Amino acid sequence: MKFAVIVFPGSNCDRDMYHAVKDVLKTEADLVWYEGSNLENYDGILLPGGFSYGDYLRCGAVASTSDIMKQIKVHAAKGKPVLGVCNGFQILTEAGLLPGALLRNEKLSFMCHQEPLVVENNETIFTAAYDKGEVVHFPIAHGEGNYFCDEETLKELKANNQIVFTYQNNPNGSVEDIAGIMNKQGNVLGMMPHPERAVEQLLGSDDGLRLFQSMIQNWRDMYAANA
Amino acid sequence: MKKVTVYITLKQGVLDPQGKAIQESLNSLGYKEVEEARVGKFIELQVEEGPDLTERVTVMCDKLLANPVIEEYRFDVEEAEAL
Amino acid sequence: MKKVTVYITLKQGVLDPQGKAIQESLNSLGYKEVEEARVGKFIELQVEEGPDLTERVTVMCDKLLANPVIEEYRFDVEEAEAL
Amino acid sequence: MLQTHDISPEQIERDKLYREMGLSDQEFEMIKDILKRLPNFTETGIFSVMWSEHCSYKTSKPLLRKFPTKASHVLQGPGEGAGIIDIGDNQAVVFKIESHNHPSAVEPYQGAATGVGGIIRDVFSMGARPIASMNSLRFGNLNTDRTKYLFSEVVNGIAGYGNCVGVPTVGGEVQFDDSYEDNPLVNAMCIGLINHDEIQKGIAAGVGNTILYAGPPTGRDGIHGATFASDDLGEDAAKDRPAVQVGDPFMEKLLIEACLEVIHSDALVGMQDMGAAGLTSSASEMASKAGTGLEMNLDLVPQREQHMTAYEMMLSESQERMLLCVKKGREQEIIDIFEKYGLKAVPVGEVIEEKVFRIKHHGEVVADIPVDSLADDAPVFHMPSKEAAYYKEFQKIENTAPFVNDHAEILKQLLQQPTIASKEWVYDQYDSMVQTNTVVTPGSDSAVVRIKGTDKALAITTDCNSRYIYLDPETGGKIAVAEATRNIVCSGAKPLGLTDGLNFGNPTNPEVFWQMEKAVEGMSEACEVLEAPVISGNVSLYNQSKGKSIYPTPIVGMVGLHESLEHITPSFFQKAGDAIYLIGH
Ligand SMILES: Nc1ncnc2c1ncn2[C@@H]1O[C@H](COP(=O)(O)OP(=O)(O)O)[C@@H](O)[C@H]1O
Repeated sequence: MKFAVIVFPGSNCDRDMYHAVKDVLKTEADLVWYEGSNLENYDGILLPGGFSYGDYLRCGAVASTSDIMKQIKVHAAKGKPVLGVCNGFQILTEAGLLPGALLRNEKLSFMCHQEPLVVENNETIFTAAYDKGEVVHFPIAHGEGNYFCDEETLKELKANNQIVFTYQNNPNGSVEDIAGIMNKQGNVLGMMPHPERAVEQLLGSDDGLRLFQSMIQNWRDMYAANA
Repeated sequence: MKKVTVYITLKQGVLDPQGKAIQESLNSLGYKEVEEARVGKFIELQVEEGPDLTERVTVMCDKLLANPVIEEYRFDVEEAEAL
Repeated sequence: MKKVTVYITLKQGVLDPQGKAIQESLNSLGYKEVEEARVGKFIELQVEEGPDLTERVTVMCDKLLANPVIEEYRFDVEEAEAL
Repeated sequence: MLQTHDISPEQIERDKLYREMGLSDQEFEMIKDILKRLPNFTETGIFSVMWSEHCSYKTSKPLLRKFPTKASHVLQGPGEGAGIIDIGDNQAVVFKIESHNHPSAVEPYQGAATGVGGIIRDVFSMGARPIASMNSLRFGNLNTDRTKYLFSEVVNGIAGYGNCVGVPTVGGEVQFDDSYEDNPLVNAMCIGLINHDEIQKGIAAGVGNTILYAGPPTGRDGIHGATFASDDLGEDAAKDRPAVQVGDPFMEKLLIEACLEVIHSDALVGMQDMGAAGLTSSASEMASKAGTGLEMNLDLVPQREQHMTAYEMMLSESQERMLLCVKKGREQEIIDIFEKYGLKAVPVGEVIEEKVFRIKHHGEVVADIPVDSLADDAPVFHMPSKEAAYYKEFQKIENTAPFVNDHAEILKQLLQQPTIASKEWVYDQYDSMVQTNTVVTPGSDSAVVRIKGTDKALAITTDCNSRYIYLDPETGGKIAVAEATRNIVCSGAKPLGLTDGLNFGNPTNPEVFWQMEKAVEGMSEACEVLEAPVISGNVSLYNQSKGKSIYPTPIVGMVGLHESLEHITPSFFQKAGDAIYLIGH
C-alpha cells in the first residue's frame, strides 16, 4: 500500500505523518506538494495537521478550495481511504467531505496533551484492529477542535455509526464528545487527535499504530480479493 | 473601484465562547449593564468594477468567505474612496 | 435596551496577514478583480440603557475591546430589537 | 517621530537631533571623524541602530570576553546568528537565546510572537532545521490586572507563533517578582539540528555577487526597534507603541522550508535574517564579516507602503525577511525556490570591493559609510563599576536559618506561590510535541528531544534564579550555571554548552554594571569548571522603569547530549516502593 501525505503551505505535521507511515510502519509513502501532483497512483490519502495558509480565514478553509482537494473528492467518491488529522479534519469539513464544522475550543485557548479516547465504532477500515469501547491514548494539539453540527446531522451520524472516536473527558466542548467522524461510505475519517504522534512508546503511546495497521490490512484484504 | 464589506456572524444556535468571554470580562470590569456580546468579523474588499458584482460576491462568500454550516453573512457595496 | 456595535480594524500600515491570505485565495479562485482585502472584527453588545452610554462604551473599547497599539475602532448605537 | 525630509546634516548637529535617535554627543563626534563630514539623516539613523547596545554590545563586549567560548566540539562560537556544537555522526546542534523585553511590555502578544519568530530565523539562517523552542519569562506579581494581561498575552503570543510554525515549545520557566512589574522579560531560545556540510554563514563574499532580498515587502514596522530595545522604558512607553512589529508565522513557516531548500544550492554564498535594525544590520554585517563592501538600491526593495523614505526602509523591522548573497548569474535558481513557496526574492544590490556600505534611493546616494565602522569597529565603552551599596549592607547581616514549626503548612504556602506552582496553564497552550521527537515534555527538569534515525537525544533547560543573583551576583551567576548543569545531568545527558541571555538594568549606573560584571565572572568560572562553553547569547540592558532596575537576570539556556536513548531519565517518581535517595550536602 502506498500513501500520499498531502503538504499544503503551512502544514506542519506532514513530516510526522510521513515518519509514522514510512519509518515506523515501514509502508510506502510520499510527501505530496499540493500543487502539480497526481494522486492516481496512491492507495491512501493522508491530510496532516498544521496551519494550512496560516488558518487565517477559518481553519482549513483556504486549503479546502485547492485543486488537489478536487482530486481528493474524486478519489474519495471512488472509495479510496482518506484520513484527515487535526487541520486535515478541518479541511475535510470545509471541503464538505465530512459534515459539521470545527469551532474554537470552548475555553478559547490552544491545548496540547494526551487525551483518552473511546473507540465507538471498530467496524471501519480505520479501526478494525481496536476493540469496541476500548480506551486509547492520543495526543491532541489544537485551538479549534470543538466539533459542531446541527441536531439533524447528529442524528444521522448516530444512525449511520459515523462517530468513530469520542473523548473520555471532553477537552474542547465538542458536541457529544466527538473526537472523530467518518463519512457515510466509511472511507473518509476526520479526527482532531493525532494518531501519528502515538506510534512509539518512547514518546508516550503507540496506540495510534493500529489505526494505520487497520488501513493497511484492509487494503491487503481488498487487494487479495481483487487479485 | 468598489468597496465591498462582507459581515460574517455565527448562526443563531452556534455557541460563541469568544462573545461570552468578552461579556464576562466587561462585567468583571464593572460594566454589569452589558447583557450579551457576540463577535463577528468583516472583510473589506477593494474590487474592480464590472458587471454582476453582487452575484460574484455572493459566490465568493458561499465558496470561501463564510462557512454555511456555522456562519451567516451579508454585504454592502459602496464606491471605494480614491487613495 | 441598546445594541452597540463596535467595529475594530487594524491601523493603517499595520501588517494584515489574514487579509493578504484572503486576497490571494480569492485571486487564485479566479477573482482577479479583488485588489485588496482587509479583515476586521465587530462586537455586538446588548447594553441596558443608562446615562453616558457613549462615554462608557469608549472606555470599554480603550480598556478591553480594542488594542490601541495596533487597532482602531468606531461604534454605532441603536435601539435593540426586542427579543 | 522625526521627519526625514528636509532635515539637513547641519540641523542634525545644531539641534542635536541625533540624541533623539539615541546617540550621545561623544558618539556623534566619532561619526564625524569616521565620515570626515557630517552624517545626513539616513546615515545618522543607521549609526544609531548599529551602535545601539542591541546590535553593537558596546558596553557589554568587555564583559562577554570573559566567557569561555572554546572547546574541541565547538564548531561556531559567539558572533554568528547562533552557536554550533558537534554531536557526532556529522551532526551538530545550533542554539541561541534572544530577548524581546521592551516590545513585549508595550504589545505583549506581538512582542512575544515576534521574539519567537526572530530567534527561529537566527537558527534556520545558519542552515539548521529548528527542532525545539524554550522560553524564559519574568513578570511582576500576579495580583494586578495589568500583570495578568501581560502574562496571558505573552503566553498567547508565544503559542500563536510557535504552534503555527511547527517548532515544538518544549519547556521554559516563569518567575513572578515585583522587580519586573513594569518591565517584564521575554527571552526565547531556539535549538536547531544541522549536518556539518550544511552550515551557512552570514557573509557577503565575492565581488560582483548579487544581494537578494527574500520575504514579504517592507513596511514601517518597528522603526527604531533596536534602539528602543536599548532604551530606558519610561513612563511614556505607550507613545513608543508604533515601534512594535506584527508577526506572520505562516510566512515564517514558508521561509523556513524555502531557506532550508536554498542551502542545498551551491549558488548560495551567504544568508542572514533581518532581525533588529533590519536591512541595515544584515547587510552591513554580512559585508563586514566577508571583508567586502556592499551597494544597495532601495528602489528595488519590495515595499508595502507608499512613499517610504530611505531612513524608514533601512530601519524597518518588518518581520520574516532574509538577505542572501548569491553567485552572479545564478540568481534565478534561488528565486525559483522561493517562488515555489509563494515567496518573493529580488536582487537589491551587489558585493563591491571598496569596503563601504553604499545605499542609493531615487538615483541619489543616501548613505556612504565605511562598513567596518558599523559592525566590527563599532565603539566599545568601558563603564565604571562600583560594588552595590545594598550588597555591602547585606554582608553585615548574620546568617540565620528560618524557624519552621508547621512544615506541612509552609509547604502548602510554598506550593501556592505562582513562581513555584505548576506551569501547566502555560505549557498546555504550546504544541510541545509537533515534529514527534519530544520524549520528555514540559514539566520536567529538562526537556528531552530525540534525534530521529540515531540513538541520541538532546536535553534542554533554561534557568536563572534572579533573587540569588541580586543577593550576590557572583555566587548567583555560578548557581545559575550549576542549576542548568544539574538539570541536564539529572535527565541523563552530558552538558554540551550554553547560551546566555543577560537581562540587566542601566549599565551607565556603576552599581548595575557591577552586577553585570560579577554575574558574568561567576558564570564564567562555573562554565570553566563544568566544561560548558558559551556559544551564543544576547544582552538586554536598560530593563528598568521609574529608575528602578529589575533583578539582574542572566538566563542560562543549556543543551546536553544523551549518547543513548537508554540514558533518558525522567524527574518524576515512577512507582510505589521505589527507594528515594538524597545526594549532596
Ligand atoms: N514559559 C514556559 N514555557 C514552557 N514550559 C514551561 C514554562 N515555564 C515553566 N515551564 C515548564 O514547567 C516546569 C516547571 O517549571 P518551573 O516552575 O519554572 O520549575 P523549575 O524550577 O523546576 O524549572 C518545567 O518543566 C518547565 O519546562
